[in-house]
Amino acid sequence: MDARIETLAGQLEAALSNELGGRVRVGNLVRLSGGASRETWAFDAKGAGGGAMSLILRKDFEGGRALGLAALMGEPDDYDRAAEYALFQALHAAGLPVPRPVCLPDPATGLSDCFVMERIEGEGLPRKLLRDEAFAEARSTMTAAIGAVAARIHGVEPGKLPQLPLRDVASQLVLCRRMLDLGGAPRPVFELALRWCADHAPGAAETPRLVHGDFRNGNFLVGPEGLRAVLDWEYAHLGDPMEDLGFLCLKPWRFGNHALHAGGFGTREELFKSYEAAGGGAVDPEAVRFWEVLGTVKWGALCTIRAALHLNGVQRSVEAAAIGRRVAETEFDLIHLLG
Amino acid sequence: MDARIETLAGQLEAALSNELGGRVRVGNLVRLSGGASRETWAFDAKGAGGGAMSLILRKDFEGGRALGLAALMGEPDDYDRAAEYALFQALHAAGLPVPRPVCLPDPATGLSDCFVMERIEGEGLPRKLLRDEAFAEARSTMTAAIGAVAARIHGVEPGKLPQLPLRDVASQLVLCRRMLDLGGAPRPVFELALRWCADHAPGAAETPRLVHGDFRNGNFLVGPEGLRAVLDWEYAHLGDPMEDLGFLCLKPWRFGNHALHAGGFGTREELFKSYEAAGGGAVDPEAVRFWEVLGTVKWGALCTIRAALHLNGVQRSVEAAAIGRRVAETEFDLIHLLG
Amino acid sequence: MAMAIDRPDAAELLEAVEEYLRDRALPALSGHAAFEARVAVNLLTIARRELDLGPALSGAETERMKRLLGRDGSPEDLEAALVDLIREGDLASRWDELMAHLRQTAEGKIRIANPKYLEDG
Amino acid sequence: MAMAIDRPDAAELLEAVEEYLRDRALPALSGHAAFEARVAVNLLTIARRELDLGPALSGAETERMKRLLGRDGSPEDLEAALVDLIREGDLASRWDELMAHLRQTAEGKIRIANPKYLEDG
Repeated sequence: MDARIETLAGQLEAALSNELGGRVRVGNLVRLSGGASRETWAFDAKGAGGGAMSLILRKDFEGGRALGLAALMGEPDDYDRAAEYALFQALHAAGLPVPRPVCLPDPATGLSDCFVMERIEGEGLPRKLLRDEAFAEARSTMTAAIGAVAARIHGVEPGKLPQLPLRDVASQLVLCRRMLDLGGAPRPVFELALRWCADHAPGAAETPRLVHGDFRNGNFLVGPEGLRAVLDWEYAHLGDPMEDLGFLCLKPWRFGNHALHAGGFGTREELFKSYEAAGGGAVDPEAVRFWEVLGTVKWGALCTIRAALHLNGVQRSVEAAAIGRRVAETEFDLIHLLG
Repeated sequence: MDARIETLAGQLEAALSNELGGRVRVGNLVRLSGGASRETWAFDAKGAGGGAMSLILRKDFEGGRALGLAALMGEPDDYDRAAEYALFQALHAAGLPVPRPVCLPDPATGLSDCFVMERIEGEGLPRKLLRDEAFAEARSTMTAAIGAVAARIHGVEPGKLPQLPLRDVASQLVLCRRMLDLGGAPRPVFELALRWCADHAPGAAETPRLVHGDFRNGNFLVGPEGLRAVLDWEYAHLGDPMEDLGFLCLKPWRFGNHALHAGGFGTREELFKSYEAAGGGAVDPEAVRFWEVLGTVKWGALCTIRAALHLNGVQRSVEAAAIGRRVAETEFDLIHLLG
Repeated sequence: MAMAIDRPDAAELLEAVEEYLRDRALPALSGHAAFEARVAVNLLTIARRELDLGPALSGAETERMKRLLGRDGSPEDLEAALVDLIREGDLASRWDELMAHLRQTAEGKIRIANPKYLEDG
Repeated sequence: MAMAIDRPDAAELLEAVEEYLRDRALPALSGHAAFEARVAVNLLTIARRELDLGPALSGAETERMKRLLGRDGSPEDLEAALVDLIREGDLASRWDELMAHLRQTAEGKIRIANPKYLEDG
C-alpha cells in the first residue's frame, strides 16, 4: 500500500506541475472510505510560490466501470471521468455549489480515469447532520437550502452543459428491469411497482432539465452554518426535475426521521414551498410521488445487484451480503407507497 | 493485565524470599496458554547470591475449583494445590521424572491456591512430538520410556504418598453417570457403554496402586533425546494400574497415527512389553481394553460438561462450543471399541 | 432437536461466534476490519432469526399464495404464477388481497433481516 | 428456497462471515484471538453443514428408530424409548441391529461436525 501511495503521489505531482506550472509538492495523501466503483483520495498540494491547496482525487476503481450504470444499461460508457470533469467545469461556471475542478491529468503522467478537484471542508454523514448538536443551526436552514439548490440545478441552461444522456421514464424502467433481472429471481413487489410505474408515468416535460440523479441526504456537504456543496454527480442526466425531488424523499435517506420526508430535514410541503420560492417552477406532487416509487425501485434494484455481485463472486464482502437482506425494506416501502 | 502481573510478581518475590531466604527477584513473568480451571505462569527467579532458577506457578483459576472433578463427584475438594504440592514432593523424593516442587506460598504473601515448581524445558505439544524432525530420535525411544515410567509410577509404595482418593471402577462409573447427567440429554451410545462397563468390570487389584489418571500424549515433556517429565498430576489417585495403560491408548491422543495405539508412538504390544520389562508386572490386555472403553466414556463425558458450561453461560467461548461437537467422535470410537 | 444434531446446534454455534466477534475480535481490530466485524455480527443474528422464524414464515406464505391463486403447487410454482399474475393479470379485482399478501410477506422478511425497521413505522 | 427467505440466505451469510474471518480479521489478529478466529471459522462450517445435511440425517435416524423399536412416535419419544431399551432391555437379541443404528447415527453427526474424522478411519 505504501508503495502505491508513493507512486500515486509522484503521479499527482507530475500532473499538477503540468497543469499549474512550477514544481508542485503533494502530501498527506490518504484514501477515504466508501465507494464500490470509485476511489476517493484526499491530499494537500503546495505550489512553488508557497500557495497550499486541499484537494480530492476521484479515480475509477480497477474494473469499477464494468459495475457502472451505463454498463448495466448496455450503453457504451461515454460518461467517464473526463466527461464528469467537463460537467464540473460547467456546474462551477454556472455558480452551483460544487467543488472547483482543478485538473484532468494527462494520461502521460501515468494517471488515467480520474480527475482532481478542490476539497471543501464539511460534514456529509447523514446521521451526524440529523443528530449532532453542532448542526442544529444548519438543520433549521437545510430544507430551504435543498429546495433552493434543486431549483438552481434544474434552472441551468442545458446548452451550457456538456452532452448528458437523456433519461426519461421509459429508459429508467428499462434500466430497472435490467438490474432486477441481473439481481436474481423475479420479486412480486418489484414487478407490481414496475407495472404501476408503466401505468402512472407523468407526461414528459417540454424541455428536459439537468437532473442530479442521486439527490439525497448523503451527497450534501454541510457546515455549522448550512449547506456548502452538492456532491456525487456521476448519475447526472437530462430529464424530469421532479425526479430529484422524489428521490430526495425516499425513506432510506431519512435515517429514522420518518415524518420529515425531505431527507429527514423537513416535510414535503416545506421542500416544495422552498423550491417554488427559489424559482424552481410549480411542483407536481403526483409526479414527485411517481418518482418516489420509481426511485425506490431503482434503489432496491441496485441493492439486488450489489448482493448478486457478492453471490456470484465478483465483489465479496460482509457489507454486500448485508445489503442483499435490506432489499426487503425497499419492498416494504413500495407497499406503503402503492397501498 | 500489566497491573495484575506486577502484583503477582511482587507476591512471588515475597513468597520465594520467605522460602529460600535472602532477597529473590522475579522477572519474565508470562501466562502460558490453556487450562480451563487452572492458570500456569512461567517466570525466572534470581537469588541474592546470583543463582537463577526457571520456575512455574500453578494457580487455581478464580472459581476454577467449582469446575473440578471432586466438585462434579459431589466430594469435598480436599485435593487442593497444597495436596498437589505434597504429592509432587513425594513423587520427586521417589525419583520419578516430575518437576521439583519449590515453594507452597504462605497465604500471608497474598498468594493462595497455588504452588511453585521447577520449569523443565521441553516440548509437550503432541503434534510436534509425532511429526517434527527434531524429535525423530526421541520418538524411537518413547514407547519404551512411557512403558518404563508407567511401571515406576505404579511401583511407588503407597505408604510414601500423601493421602489420595481411591477411585475404583464403581466410583468412576458414578462419576461418568454424574457428568453425563450434567452434560445434557441421555445419549444412547454412552448409556450402552456404561452398561457394558458395569457388565465387564475387571476384578479389583489386591493392593490399589498410584495411578496418574491423565496419562496421555499431551502430558509428556520431551527433549530431542527422549522423555524428560510426566506432567499434570491433578487426577492422580489410587486404583488399577491398567487404567493408565488403557487411557494412554485412547484414539484422541494418537493425533492421526491410528495404528500406533500408545499415544501415536508405538503399538499396544510394544507398550505392554516395555511395561513388563521395566518391572510393571503382567499386563492384562482385557483390563486395558476395559479402561480404554471407560476412559473414552470419561473423556466424552468431560467434553459434554465443557459444552454444557458454555451452553449454560458459566464459561463461554468458541473453543468450548467446538468441544460440544467433538462428542460425536467419542461415540464413534466407543462403537468401534464395543462393536 | 433430534439426536442427529448435537448441541451446541447451528443457532448456538452462531451465537458463540457472535460473542467472539463482539467481545474478543472487535476490541483487537481497527478501521474497516472493525466496521466489518460489526456487520458480520449482524449477519449472524440475521441467520439465527432465519433458522428460528424462516420455516414458519415460508409455510404461511405458501398457504397465502394457494388461497390467493386458488390453486395448489410447490412454493416455486406458486411464486412463478404470482409473478405472472402481477405482470399480466387483472389486478384491480383483487388489489386488496394481493397487497395484504405482499405486505405480510415483506413484514416477515423484515422480521428476519431487521426487526427494528418495523418499529420505525 | 421460498420467497420468504431473501438471498444471501442463512448458509450464504455464514459463508460471507467465514471469508471475512479468514481473509480480513485473522491477518489483523494475533495470539489467542487469532487462534479463536480459526475455531470460529470451523464453527461456521459446522453450522453450514448442519443446515445442509441435518434435516435428512435426522429424518433417516427417526426412520431407523421406528424400525428398531417396532413403534411410531415423535423423535423425542423414540429416543427416550431407545435409551430405556439400552438401559434395561434385552440387548443380546438385537445387538447387531442396535450397533448398526448407533454407528450410522454417529457417522451422520461426524459428517456434520468433522468429516475428516471418518477418512482417518
